[in-house]
Amino acid sequence: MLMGLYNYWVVVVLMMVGFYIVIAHGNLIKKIVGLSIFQTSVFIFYISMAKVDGGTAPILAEGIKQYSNPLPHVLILTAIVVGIATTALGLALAVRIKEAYGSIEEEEIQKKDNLDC
Amino acid sequence: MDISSALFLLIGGFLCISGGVGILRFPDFYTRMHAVGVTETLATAMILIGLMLQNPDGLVVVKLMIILLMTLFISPTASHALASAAVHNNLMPELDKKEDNEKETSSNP
Amino acid sequence: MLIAATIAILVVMIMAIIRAIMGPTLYDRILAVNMFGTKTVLLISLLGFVMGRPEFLDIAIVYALINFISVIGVLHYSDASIFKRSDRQKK
Amino acid sequence: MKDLFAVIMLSGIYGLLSASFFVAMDAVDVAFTEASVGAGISTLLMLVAITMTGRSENPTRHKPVLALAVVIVTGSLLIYGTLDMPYFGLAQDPVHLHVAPRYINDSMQEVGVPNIVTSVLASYRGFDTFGEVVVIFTAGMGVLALLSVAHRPKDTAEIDSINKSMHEEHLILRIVAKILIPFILLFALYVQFHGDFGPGGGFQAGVIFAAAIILYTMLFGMSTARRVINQTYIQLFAAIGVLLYGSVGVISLLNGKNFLDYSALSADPVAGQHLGILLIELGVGITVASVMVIIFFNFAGRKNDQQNNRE
Repeated sequence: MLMGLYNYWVVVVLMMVGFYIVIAHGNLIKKIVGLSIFQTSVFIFYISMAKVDGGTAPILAEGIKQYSNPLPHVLILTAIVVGIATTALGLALAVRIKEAYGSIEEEEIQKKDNLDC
Repeated sequence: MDISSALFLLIGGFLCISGGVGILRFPDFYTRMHAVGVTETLATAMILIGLMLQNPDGLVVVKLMIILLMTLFISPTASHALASAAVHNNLMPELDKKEDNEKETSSNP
Repeated sequence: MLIAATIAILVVMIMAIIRAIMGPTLYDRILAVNMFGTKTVLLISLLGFVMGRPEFLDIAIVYALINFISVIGVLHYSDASIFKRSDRQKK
Repeated sequence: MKDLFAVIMLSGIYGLLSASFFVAMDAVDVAFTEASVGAGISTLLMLVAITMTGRSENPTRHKPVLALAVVIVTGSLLIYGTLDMPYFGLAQDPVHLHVAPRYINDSMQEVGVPNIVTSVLASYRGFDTFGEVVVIFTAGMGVLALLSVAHRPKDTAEIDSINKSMHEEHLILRIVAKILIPFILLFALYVQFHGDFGPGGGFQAGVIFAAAIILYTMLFGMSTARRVINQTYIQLFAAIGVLLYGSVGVISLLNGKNFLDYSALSADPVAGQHLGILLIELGVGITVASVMVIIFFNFAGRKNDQQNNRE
């Protein structure tokens, strides 16, 4: 009866893909893409928890008894918009780093830092 | 009503699949775009009409009509923009593939 | 029949993803993404009917609009810029 | 994959896919948001960013064995942790037993809004949403601080000449856009005010509104858009949205109820709730739309500025 847990496994795999991109790649833009994959995996986790078998979307209508759980939806809805705002902030930082260092590769930035000291 | 709806949906599904085969199997960009551009609009229209016949009342049909109109406006325009961008940037059909690859790798902004 | 159409669309979406990954030129990728977006519009409207609550077609409308905007944006902010030539002529 | 452009295209597809997943999981409001954000705006912002930072990634020199090991260990630990989790989709899961039944059963009497997500978002959990709006506002201000360039007002005659020359080239795109943009704006307003009854609300409407303005900016040029939408006013609007939200809370404080308790706004508590939700959704919509426009304008303005400097 382990099959009932497959949604968590999908989430874990996605999360690890994002995590791997963040720690294994040196390019800042790619790190941000990785972060957004990680973020979306968390969204999927919450939304899949909210699903109830035989339930429908939590908008009240006549003749429907079973609704999915609305609370995770609220949390994720705001999280998505906040996520794009913070991603934009990250991208802005990357752009400024490119202007200041001439590169967005982690190793080259560190090299330049060491030269300056 | 049900039969006609099913017919429309089936035709739409078939057109979708043929477009998908086209985008995978055709040799160069322009032929692929031809495959997608031609099937996409018709398939969308077919499936949406099929859905309209499923539930012929009120707001749902109006919304489906809006989607249909939007698609009729948007997808040819997008195809046009894509094709003209490809032409402007000297992507040649098939024969000049080598030159085009060089351009791909060398063009860094 | 709804299920059959849904499955057809899912198959086509997989094909579009394959093209987006392989796609030798940039335009192939844009084309694949555009196609994927249109298929998503269809998928969402179909899913609404399959689940028996077809009131939520607003999402599909948003998709159709956003898809257009993102294609224009991609063309604008990439090497494939349709705006480049006019810049050059200006100079 | 070394080509960042392909990476971003694929992440756009990922956004589309996850949105269809949200529809399949009954989360229509979330799918709505993801549709307008994940597929459209975030792809665009990343594209603008890579045009400024370069399109290809350097090959990594060290082997990623250590990273892979860390990832596999963490992943297997997490999977081990899921073995105790409740099964997918059961109605008796602990998540569904606490607060949620109250929302589902009582929100119609207490708030009077059919869309439970909206009533939870705006009424029961108004505090959280206020926090989120402030975070969005702060992020917008951060982008503004990092990227803003003092732009010199250009000669209007020059703008007009550019416009004329471009008008001949992108005739079809521009005319279609001219037809579509009013519809998009109208649709954004529909989403804003229909949020009580169907999927939608301030967050989604704001993003759609901003998307329409972004479309205009891309097709008609930055300078024209700046003439239509004054940067100062947009910044002002971002603040006004947050202030509107906050002041609704303060008004209910002044009327002797708790912060953001809308039943203080009117004699009839349900009517008060309606008014309160309408007002704060409006605040959210204004803030989100103007922050998105600010972010996009600053990215695009930075890019134009770099190009001008290079010449």
